[in-house]
Amino acid sequence: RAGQARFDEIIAKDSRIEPRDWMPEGYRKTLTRQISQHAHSEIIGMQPEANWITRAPSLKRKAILMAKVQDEAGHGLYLYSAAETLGTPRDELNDQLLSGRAKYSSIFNYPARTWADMGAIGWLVDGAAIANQVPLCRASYGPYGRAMVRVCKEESFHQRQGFEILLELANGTAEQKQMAQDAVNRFYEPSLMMFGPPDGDSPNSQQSMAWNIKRFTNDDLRQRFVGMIVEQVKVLGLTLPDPELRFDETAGQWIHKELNWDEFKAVISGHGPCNAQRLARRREAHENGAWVREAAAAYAARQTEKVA
Amino acid sequence: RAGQARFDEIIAKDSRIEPRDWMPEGYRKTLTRQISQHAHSEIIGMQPEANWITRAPSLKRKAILMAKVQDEAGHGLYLYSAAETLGTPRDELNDQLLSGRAKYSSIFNYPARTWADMGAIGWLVDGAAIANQVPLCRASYGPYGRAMVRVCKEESFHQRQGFEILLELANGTAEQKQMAQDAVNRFYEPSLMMFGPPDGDSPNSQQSMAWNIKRFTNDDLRQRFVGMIVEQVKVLGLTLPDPELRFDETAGQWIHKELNWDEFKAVISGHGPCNAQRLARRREAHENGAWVREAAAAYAARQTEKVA
Amino acid sequence: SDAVAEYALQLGDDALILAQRLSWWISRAPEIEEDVALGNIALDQLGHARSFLIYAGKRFGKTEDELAYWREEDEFRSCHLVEQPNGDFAVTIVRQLLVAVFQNLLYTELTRSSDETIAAICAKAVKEVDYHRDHAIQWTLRLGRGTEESARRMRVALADLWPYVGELFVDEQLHDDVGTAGARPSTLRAAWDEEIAAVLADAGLDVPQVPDAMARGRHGEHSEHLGYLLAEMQVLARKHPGASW
Amino acid sequence: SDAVAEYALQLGDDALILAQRLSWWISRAPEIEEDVALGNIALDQLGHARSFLIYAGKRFGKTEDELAYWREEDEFRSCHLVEQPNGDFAVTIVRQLLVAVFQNLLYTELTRSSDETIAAICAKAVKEVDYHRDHAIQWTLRLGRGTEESARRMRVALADLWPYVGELFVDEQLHDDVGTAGARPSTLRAAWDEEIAAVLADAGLDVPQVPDAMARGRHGEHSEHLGYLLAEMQVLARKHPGASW
Repeated sequence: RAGQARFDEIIAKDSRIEPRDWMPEGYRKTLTRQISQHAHSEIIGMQPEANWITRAPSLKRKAILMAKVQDEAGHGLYLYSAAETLGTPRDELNDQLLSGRAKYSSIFNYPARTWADMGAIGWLVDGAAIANQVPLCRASYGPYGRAMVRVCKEESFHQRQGFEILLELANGTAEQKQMAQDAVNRFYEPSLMMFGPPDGDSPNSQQSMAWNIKRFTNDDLRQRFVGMIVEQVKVLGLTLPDPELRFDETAGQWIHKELNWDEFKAVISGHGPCNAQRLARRREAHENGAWVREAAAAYAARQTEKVA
Repeated sequence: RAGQARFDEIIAKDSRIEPRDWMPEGYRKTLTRQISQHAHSEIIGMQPEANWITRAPSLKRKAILMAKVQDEAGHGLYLYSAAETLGTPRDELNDQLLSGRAKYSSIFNYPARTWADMGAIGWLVDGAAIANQVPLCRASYGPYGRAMVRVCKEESFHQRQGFEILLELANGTAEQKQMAQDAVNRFYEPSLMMFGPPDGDSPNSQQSMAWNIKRFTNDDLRQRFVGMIVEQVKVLGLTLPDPELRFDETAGQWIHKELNWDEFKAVISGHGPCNAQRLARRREAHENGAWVREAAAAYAARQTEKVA
Repeated sequence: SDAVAEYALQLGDDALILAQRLSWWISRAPEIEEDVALGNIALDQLGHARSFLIYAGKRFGKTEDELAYWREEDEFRSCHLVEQPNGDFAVTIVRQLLVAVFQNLLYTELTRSSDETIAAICAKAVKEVDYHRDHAIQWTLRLGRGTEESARRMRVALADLWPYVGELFVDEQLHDDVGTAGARPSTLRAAWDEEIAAVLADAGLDVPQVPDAMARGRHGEHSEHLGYLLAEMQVLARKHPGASW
Repeated sequence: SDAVAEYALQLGDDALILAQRLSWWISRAPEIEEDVALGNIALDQLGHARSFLIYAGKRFGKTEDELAYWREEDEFRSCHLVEQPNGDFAVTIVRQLLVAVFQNLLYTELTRSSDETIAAICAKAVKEVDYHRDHAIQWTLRLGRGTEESARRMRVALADLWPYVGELFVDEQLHDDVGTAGARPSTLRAAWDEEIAAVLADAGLDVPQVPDAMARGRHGEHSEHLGYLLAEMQVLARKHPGASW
């Protein structure tokens, strides 16, 4: 088939597939799933941070946090657009989320318990997201890669803001410092798990790499991330809750404690502290908004009629 | 007519009219209006106090306040029952309230701005209510009089609790004492207006007195009330916000400042700080509860069918 | 012992948070009879909370108000279920059903506590909780078998609250420490399941098949809702440290 | 002068409370585009609030955060309209319409303030508020002329919020004191009425005929809603006096 040949050629040249290009069904499906999961994560990911907007302890921090959560809605929007170019309409993607058929990043099923979590989420969760996403800016699917460029630019901004929150707390009162350390303690391990299971347990990675969607293995990305936060935590004057953490010169890699993959699987399969809450809240917003969307649609239809 | 004669005789003997007795239409209408207004006042009157239940500053006060607001719901219930014996069903009375056709005591259109208002409402508002209501225990309409007996017993309990709240505040910190004085300042004049316009301006009073519904004129009741609070405020160590207040020995009565009847009329006609809020909240509770009442009715109907 | 005091604190916190939630309904219920009924239940729960907190406070040298108003979020010991927002009336009723059946079993057990105070508090409380249970069951039937809409709302409420059931029955170190003064929650699960299943069957509702949430309220790790509840509950008391009311 | 600072405080408090209300919608809007739009508006209002509060604070020797987090309820100067709860989306849109048309007229006037700082803040703010106004008008049209249900909700929202309109246009002593640095609210009423009437007419909605409420937020006498809003907004800052964030 000419389509397949051309597709293979584009991939081989590390060039870009565009929406009108022919692509294998598996490629389309994998990307649709990945991009929409990513979009869902942005949308669900608004909730833990929205939890502190009304209580932010200074007006400056409130403004920064509002802007950040709003950016996430924006990311969601362009990621849904990118996913739509693959042929699945946003409504359907949204249904998949609300019905629990689609996944989103499991980290957002942890609660944001204190203000310091705004720091830890920015620093560790956005940090891990960036480590994951920077290589995706070169993903073979054009609309995805381009969306990621915008997303990454804003995310790195967010990460710096998260770091600043922690830095301020770590240099604040004893209680503030304690709050910061506690947040780091809670988010360290889940953030390391954001890269997914160890390479041996990640069956789909290989195909994604062959398609130039994924550029590095889960473990590679995790290594880079650990290397980064090990340095940064020193600046914060905090510690990572991992007594086993060290750089193994021989292996040339970071050794960290065994991650709790049982918990990871439990959270993914719905047992996290907030899975039910996150979905219920999203469903509620969707249902409460139904009459608004209907009204807007009715109005738009009438406007179109008038013009026609 | 025999009915009229018998009615007149009962009234003349200061005995009681019961639901099955014949009564003049005007008597029925006046009582229905008065009793239902009273019931509405209990129900709307829950709102200013409910405003502080979740924020009550001690668990003991929280319990007392919850019990009080709940008592008001109870009073509403037996007053609606009394009104129903006159032939108007509760749903219709409720419609009159929600549509704004029925009035309720205007005092509840003032906000409960601070915790001390729980004291001032108990002491002054319940105090004025009791002064109004004690004579109603002897009202010629049996079900009303009997309902008032129960209501008055609980109200005097409430009044004492309000007094205790103020007493505690007045003997507390400077801020607490200030809070108490401020509440008394705000509720003094509206509570005096609870007795209604001066006798010269109260055209319906005479008929109500002839029917043994009303026992004392508005001004008489106001006098008694003022006499009472003048003594009690001394115990509190607070002052009444009325520099003109004094007992005129010659006239044998209390002279108080000119009351702001313009404001009174404005509040009655919907301009109070909280009229819109109070009704909106009641309407909202009613509408949000519609599906519950429908379900309960459907279930009850089905149970009756089963039995039949 | 400290363990008994900790245990009393747990019992007290569940009741306190539930009372705070329920009290919101007073002046907002679907019918005035329910303003009265929910007010009664809230008042009972608040009464139980006070008894437990006074008892716990004796050990810790704190008053009930110091415990209620001056602890931070992570010092509370309430379970996530009682912290869940009121939602619509169906959510409140389902929460009541799940909690009241649990409390009824637990307090019944605790009337035989080796700690006399716990036993005495529960002996009094269990009669009231039995009414709460009955109230919730009656409404579950009415709403489950009322209209399509009411049944739909009950199904949503059940699915939304069920994840927080598991936490009620988790045995902790504290239950070892407290020994015969307390009751092992896991031992109550079978009776609870049976009773709930029977009520739901009567109401034409299914036992939800949804995963349990990881919930560690007993360790001070609360739902995101608790902070808001405490901010409101504590705001006035905290503006006036040391004041009496 | 003190009067100008007081005046800035009023302007700032309206914007601050409105921002706090609006920010609740972020993650709860009817469509994601509205999470973004309402978030933007909230952020603009917060920005204006900060400018005004920083300016007022200079006179009073207080930072923006001291003013936002450490004043008591009766020290706030917001009007009742911005304090009203979000309600459903219709209530939020109507509140936006009423406020944004007002702010747009007021800030336009204030770009000519004799006080340079007020003039400068308003010159920047007015462009943003013009967008808020446009956003509210577009939604008013959509909802007013959308479905029967949306029109019904808009009518309820208009009737519920209209009582708090009058307060916006009350001239106070402060307006005398502040002179040409400010604007007399009463002079804006005619233009406001005209514009609102036109929008409502376009949207097929009537101007409500409901009485004004006595509302004296400018004197620190607030709606019953403000206390709850402040309890939540201030809770964290107040737990850590003197801390920086």
